Amino acid sequence: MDFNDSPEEAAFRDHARDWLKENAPKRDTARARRSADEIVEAKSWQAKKAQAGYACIPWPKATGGGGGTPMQKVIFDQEEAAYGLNFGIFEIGLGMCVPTVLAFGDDATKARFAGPAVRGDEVWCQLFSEPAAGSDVAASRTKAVLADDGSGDWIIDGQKVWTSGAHYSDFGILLVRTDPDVPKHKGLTMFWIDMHDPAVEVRPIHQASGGSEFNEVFFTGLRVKDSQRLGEVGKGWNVALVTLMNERLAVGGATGINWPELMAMAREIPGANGEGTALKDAGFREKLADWYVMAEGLKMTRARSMTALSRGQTPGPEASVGKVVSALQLQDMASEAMDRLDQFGIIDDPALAPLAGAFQQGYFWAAGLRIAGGTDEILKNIIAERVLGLPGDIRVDRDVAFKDQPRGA
Amino acid sequence: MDFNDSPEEAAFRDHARDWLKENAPKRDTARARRSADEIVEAKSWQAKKAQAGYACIPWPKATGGGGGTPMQKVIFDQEEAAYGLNFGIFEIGLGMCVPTVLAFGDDATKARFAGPAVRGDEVWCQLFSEPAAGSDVAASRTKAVLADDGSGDWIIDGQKVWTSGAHYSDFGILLVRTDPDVPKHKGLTMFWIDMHDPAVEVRPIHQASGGSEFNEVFFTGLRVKDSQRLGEVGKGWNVALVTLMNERLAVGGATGINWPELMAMAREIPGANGEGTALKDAGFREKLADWYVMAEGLKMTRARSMTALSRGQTPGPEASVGKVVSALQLQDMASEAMDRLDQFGIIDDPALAPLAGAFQQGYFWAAGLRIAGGTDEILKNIIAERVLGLPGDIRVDRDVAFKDQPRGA
Amino acid sequence: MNFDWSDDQKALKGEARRFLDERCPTTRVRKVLDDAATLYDADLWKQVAELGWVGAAIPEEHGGTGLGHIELCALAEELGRSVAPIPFSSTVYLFAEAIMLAGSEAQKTAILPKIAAGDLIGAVASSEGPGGLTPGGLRCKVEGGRLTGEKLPVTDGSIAHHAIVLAQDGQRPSLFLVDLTGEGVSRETLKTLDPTRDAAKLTFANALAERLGEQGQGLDLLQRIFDRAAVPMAFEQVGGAERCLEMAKDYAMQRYAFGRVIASYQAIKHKLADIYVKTELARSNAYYGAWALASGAAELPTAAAAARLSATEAYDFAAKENLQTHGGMGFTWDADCHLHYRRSRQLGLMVGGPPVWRERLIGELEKRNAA
Amino acid sequence: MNFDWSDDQKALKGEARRFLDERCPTTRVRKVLDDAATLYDADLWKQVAELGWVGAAIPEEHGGTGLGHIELCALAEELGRSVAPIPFSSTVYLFAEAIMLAGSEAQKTAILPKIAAGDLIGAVASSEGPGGLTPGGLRCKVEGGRLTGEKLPVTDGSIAHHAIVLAQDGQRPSLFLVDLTGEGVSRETLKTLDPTRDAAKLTFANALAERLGEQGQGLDLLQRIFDRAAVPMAFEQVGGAERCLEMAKDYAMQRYAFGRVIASYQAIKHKLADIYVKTELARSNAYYGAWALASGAAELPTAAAAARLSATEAYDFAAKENLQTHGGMGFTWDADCHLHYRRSRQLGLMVGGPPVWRERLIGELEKRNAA
Repeated sequence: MDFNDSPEEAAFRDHARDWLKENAPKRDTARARRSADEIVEAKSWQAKKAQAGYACIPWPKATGGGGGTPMQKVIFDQEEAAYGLNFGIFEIGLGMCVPTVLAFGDDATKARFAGPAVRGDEVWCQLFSEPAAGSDVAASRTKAVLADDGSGDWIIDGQKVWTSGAHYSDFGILLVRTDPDVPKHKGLTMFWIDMHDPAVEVRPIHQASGGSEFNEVFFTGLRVKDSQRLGEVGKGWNVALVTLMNERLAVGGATGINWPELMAMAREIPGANGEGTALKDAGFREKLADWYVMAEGLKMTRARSMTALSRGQTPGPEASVGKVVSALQLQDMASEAMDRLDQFGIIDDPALAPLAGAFQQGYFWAAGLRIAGGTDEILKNIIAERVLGLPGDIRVDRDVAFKDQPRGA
Repeated sequence: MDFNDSPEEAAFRDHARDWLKENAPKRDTARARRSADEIVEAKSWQAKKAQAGYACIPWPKATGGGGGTPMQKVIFDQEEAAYGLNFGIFEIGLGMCVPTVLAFGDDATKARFAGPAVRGDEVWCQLFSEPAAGSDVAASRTKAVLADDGSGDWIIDGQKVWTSGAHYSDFGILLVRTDPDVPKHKGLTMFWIDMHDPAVEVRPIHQASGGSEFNEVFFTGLRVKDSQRLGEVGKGWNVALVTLMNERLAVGGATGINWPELMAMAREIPGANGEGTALKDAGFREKLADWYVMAEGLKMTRARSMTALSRGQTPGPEASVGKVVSALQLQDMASEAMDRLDQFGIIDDPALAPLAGAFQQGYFWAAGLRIAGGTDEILKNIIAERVLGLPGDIRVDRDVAFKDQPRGA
Repeated sequence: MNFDWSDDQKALKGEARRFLDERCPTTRVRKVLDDAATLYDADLWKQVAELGWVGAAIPEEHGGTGLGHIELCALAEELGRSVAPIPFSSTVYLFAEAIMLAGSEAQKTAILPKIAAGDLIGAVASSEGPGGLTPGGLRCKVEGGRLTGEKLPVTDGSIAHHAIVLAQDGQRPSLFLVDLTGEGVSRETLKTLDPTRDAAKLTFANALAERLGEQGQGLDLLQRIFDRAAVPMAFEQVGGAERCLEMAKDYAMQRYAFGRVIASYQAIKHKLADIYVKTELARSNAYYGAWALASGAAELPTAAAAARLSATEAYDFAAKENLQTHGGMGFTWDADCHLHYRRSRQLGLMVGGPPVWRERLIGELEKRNAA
Repeated sequence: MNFDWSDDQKALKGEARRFLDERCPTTRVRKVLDDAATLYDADLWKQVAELGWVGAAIPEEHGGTGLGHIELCALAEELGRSVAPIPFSSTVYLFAEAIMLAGSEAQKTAILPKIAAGDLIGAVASSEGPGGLTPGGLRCKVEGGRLTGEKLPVTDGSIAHHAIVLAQDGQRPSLFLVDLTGEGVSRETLKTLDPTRDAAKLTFANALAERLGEQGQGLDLLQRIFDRAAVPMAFEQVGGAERCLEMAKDYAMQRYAFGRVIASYQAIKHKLADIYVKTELARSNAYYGAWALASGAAELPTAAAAARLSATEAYDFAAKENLQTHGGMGFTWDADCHLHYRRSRQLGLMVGGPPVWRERLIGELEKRNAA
């Protein structure tokens, strides 16, 4: 039991390290995330990696990928992380959307999209969630009907929500309802769409936190060719399942605060009894210890999953514990840190608040993280059902035509 | 907002206090609970109270009760508590069983049983739970069939479990299945039975804790008269609901450890960092504070319920929060106290362990308390459904004949 | 036993709720939230003063309505429910209480009637930096009747006319009354997690300061003021928690997932039951605090601490799980969940966070046990 | 990256499980539980010694099998799963480790082969009373090679042949090796929460004591021994937690309430998911501990503390919620739930409870941070 690379892995790591040293651009991380410049920079770096075979490492070379192994991707990511170059804008496209296109598109479609996506020329987004279809994505109402001109084209109307990157994406995969007269899982179909079509309108969502990292996307008479269909008509749910399987892995752990930062803060503020620092305060020490243990547990769990990859296996069910633990832990840590800051804890001005307001931001970020990519409750259901094999919840919607299902406002 | 008696209540309290001073027996509380002597002593004290009108205070005088108010009972109980005379053996009978008999029995039955029960001459137990019918009491399988001699008598076979006081009880109320061909809530009937009948066998349950405070009760061809029936044939569930409504109130809060005891212990053992005492240990102080707040919250919630009684109203839904909070709290407190005792915490010899082993006993007692009289999970369902008005769980057993229901081993 | 609202108090609460439902819907709260230049709802403040709420616990001889502290708590619960964006807690629970507790007759006569009329907003300024107050950490000082130093955050510091300031005063700290409109006072509005309530940094440079209460008794007086304020604040928190439970329930009853309302899933049912349990415990502890405050009981320090801890726990939990129950919808600006998510932290930190109150509670219990 | 069992280790675990399923069903555990005169399962002890488990981490030159610590951890997980009533933790994780860590060559040669053969049961005696160990609280002392004082509880103290005892030794405590069959030693079996494991009070009256390790290094050595023992103990706890999850799942899948299996209710599903999550985190932390132990890494103190805290949390929780899932059935003596409810506390306290380990963890992290 060790953390060592195999000889092959070590050789790959050496090469990756040398290449990065030579090629990695200097990056001003203080600059605003996802600004226009940032996107240009990200695309240029992606192109460079693609040329060297370091983009989409496990994908076949024919697609433009590296023809390598999942473990090689992990190793490259580790080395790349040191340069602060983990641009997020390709994650959803290359992690979820394009693999779906590759799995369900025809040969022409695959040939058209794989290369530009790998090189970062084109960015993709995923259009599944709707206002009334969050945890229950199969309840999507955005509808597609065949155009009445006999062209075989589809006309799409409706709304999607919580779309990351819709405003800088070139294409998207879109789940729509093509038949409301059959039970809900059976009337869905998947398409790829052009996000620059004027019938597509992207509006940023004003989040509870005040920020706007996600979008609503509206479709008004959007016309798509039948050749844009991914999978059969009415089989959209099966296509979506393939996409979603990747999502749970992609959302990953909490970010924003880690325990060394907490420890640093604890060293700087007075203890609750007015003596010493909070770090010397046994009440806070015990909480710090518990958080450390949880964070280490998650880190070592990732090491187990990587071991599976390194051995050429699929990571086991332990990979599913990440977000359900880390999101709530982040909320607790942020709240507790504010408590220890006492009256001062309410201040969220980055110029005044400890760690530039990381606790106050983390308190909101955690609230979102507990919902995004599967709520705490849905993730526990998934662990109970898929990992432990317990029965599914009783379903009342399996055999009812979608149009006859009860629904909210 | 105050804790004062109304003038009438104050007058009643004075009388009760005077009477207790005059009449309360001295009790050796060190003696084993519920030993034979204890039962004799309890019965004699109950008789004395009955004579003075202090037994079953809110019951009509015609039944042998005091003809008073629920609040007067609360006041008497408070005053009586100071003498260590709160004998538990009548609680289930007078709290749940006899009220059921009074509500559903015919006049002869009521006349026969009320007086002796109030005077403590006869003790009652409740026979509802079965091995395969715990939270779901309506799944009872113990069956009663009409005797084939045309007498109208019923013959009962089956088993009940978790019966408190079955070994010293004279009578019991028994829920049985009289029709397995209808859905489960519709095929039940309630009877009162003679616990001294040779067809009734009582066996103590060996509990996980090692103790034996509960019993299994077996019925082998027990013959009862149709006049022993309480309520109509097939309406036993409605009768049981009346009994159970009283149970949730009767189980009450946790006992065994309170926070002053914890504080006393904390004063005596070293802190986790090897300095001072655990009471000076901020980690434990914070937990003590949280437990104190919870315990005070429960105490003050009881004061709110008593206020409703004092005003002649029914206590509000806040009365339902008691056990769901206190049982888990007891388990946490016991565990945490053992943790603070460190290696020594495993010792449960009353001669050596702090507070005569109260923490170790409490750890087991809490495990039972989280289950008895409604598990944590059932109680939360009850709060969600009856207090908050949320929908019931989906029921698959409503319309299926009992004999066709799926069931475990 | 009379441990609940009286009929009159219930009627008062009912009136308050009707008034606030009409005059303080969340659309009004959002005006303060969205407009950085609007630091509180001045119209609403005027109206509640006219209704006599601001002076509810101020004796009639000083211009108040003399209703009493129980009635003040009843109003507080309704204000908390409606997330009212007015300087009530600072002015009424803290500032006015401080004047009543420690002020000279002259100070009372000069100030209390103005408060009751809604003409004077007051603040109490104690914090100077991260972490709990410590005598050693206090850098504000008064020499020769002049105050120098910085205080932050000061709730309603941008809009208050007067502040009571904790400052070094020779050997030990005292409280001082400072006219914030006078010379030597500058203010800077702070960015906080809850923009529906004002907070400021106050900087004093030789500002005139008038001692309040005895010299050297500042920390002790401040603690007694915080004890008194913690009780109506706990009612605000209970009111907020109850509102969160209602919001979560209403949403869960109409939101469908997998063909049925999410309120029919045990994960949601038990979550709401947990909110209910915490809220009822907090309510019971708050009642006890109200009794102790109104009756002048010696138990006030422990009763106030229990009320505060219980209410902070309940409102924080209710606000978090209400947002969670709303799912993605709850994480939008348009949903009202974040108003409570913000206010619960504002109320939970304003007179000190749970760690210092736990310590205070156990310290008091130790004293009582030793006595 | 190779952070998991190797194929050989998996095979060893599989063999161990098959052996224990057959030779250590809970009916055998109950023999020790029910019979106060039977303090451990002597047959099983003999068998596991013959299989080489007792000497798994003892080098071949000292009579062991020299498999190593990772393999010992693999066996520990299986022993924990089966609630084995044998003096494995005391003899193997603590006593043998202590000899290997601090013993002279002569001590190693004299003792280790007997341990490996299953002929010597060993105990480590540190606690003298309630609460964590403190240098000041230590009353056992050695003068002129003779030990006087009391130790309790000592796991397997009634059945051990030798004990390593922490005692005052001039200025600072040392560890001492004591033959418990010699003169001046009396023992009294203690009543504990887990009667499937022995614990005793040892009383020493001028008993012969041979110093183990350097003089005055007793507390430091003991801590290092505890660090080493905490890792395989964490694997026992993980094994126990996993077994609880299986029991809870099996019961929930066949127990009906309201016409369907209770495993179909979210309250139960999410409870079992919670057990799973805690158990997997504990397993990951335990793996890291195993790596640190086997590789002699400087991170052992923090890795051991994290493994212990995580595993204690997981097993305690799993044992409690397994019993709860079983409902009334779980609260009977006949159901096996209480075996884990007892053992989880025994393992969680034996080398010190969570508070002292949390303190140790943070203390080590502070040192590392300062360095």
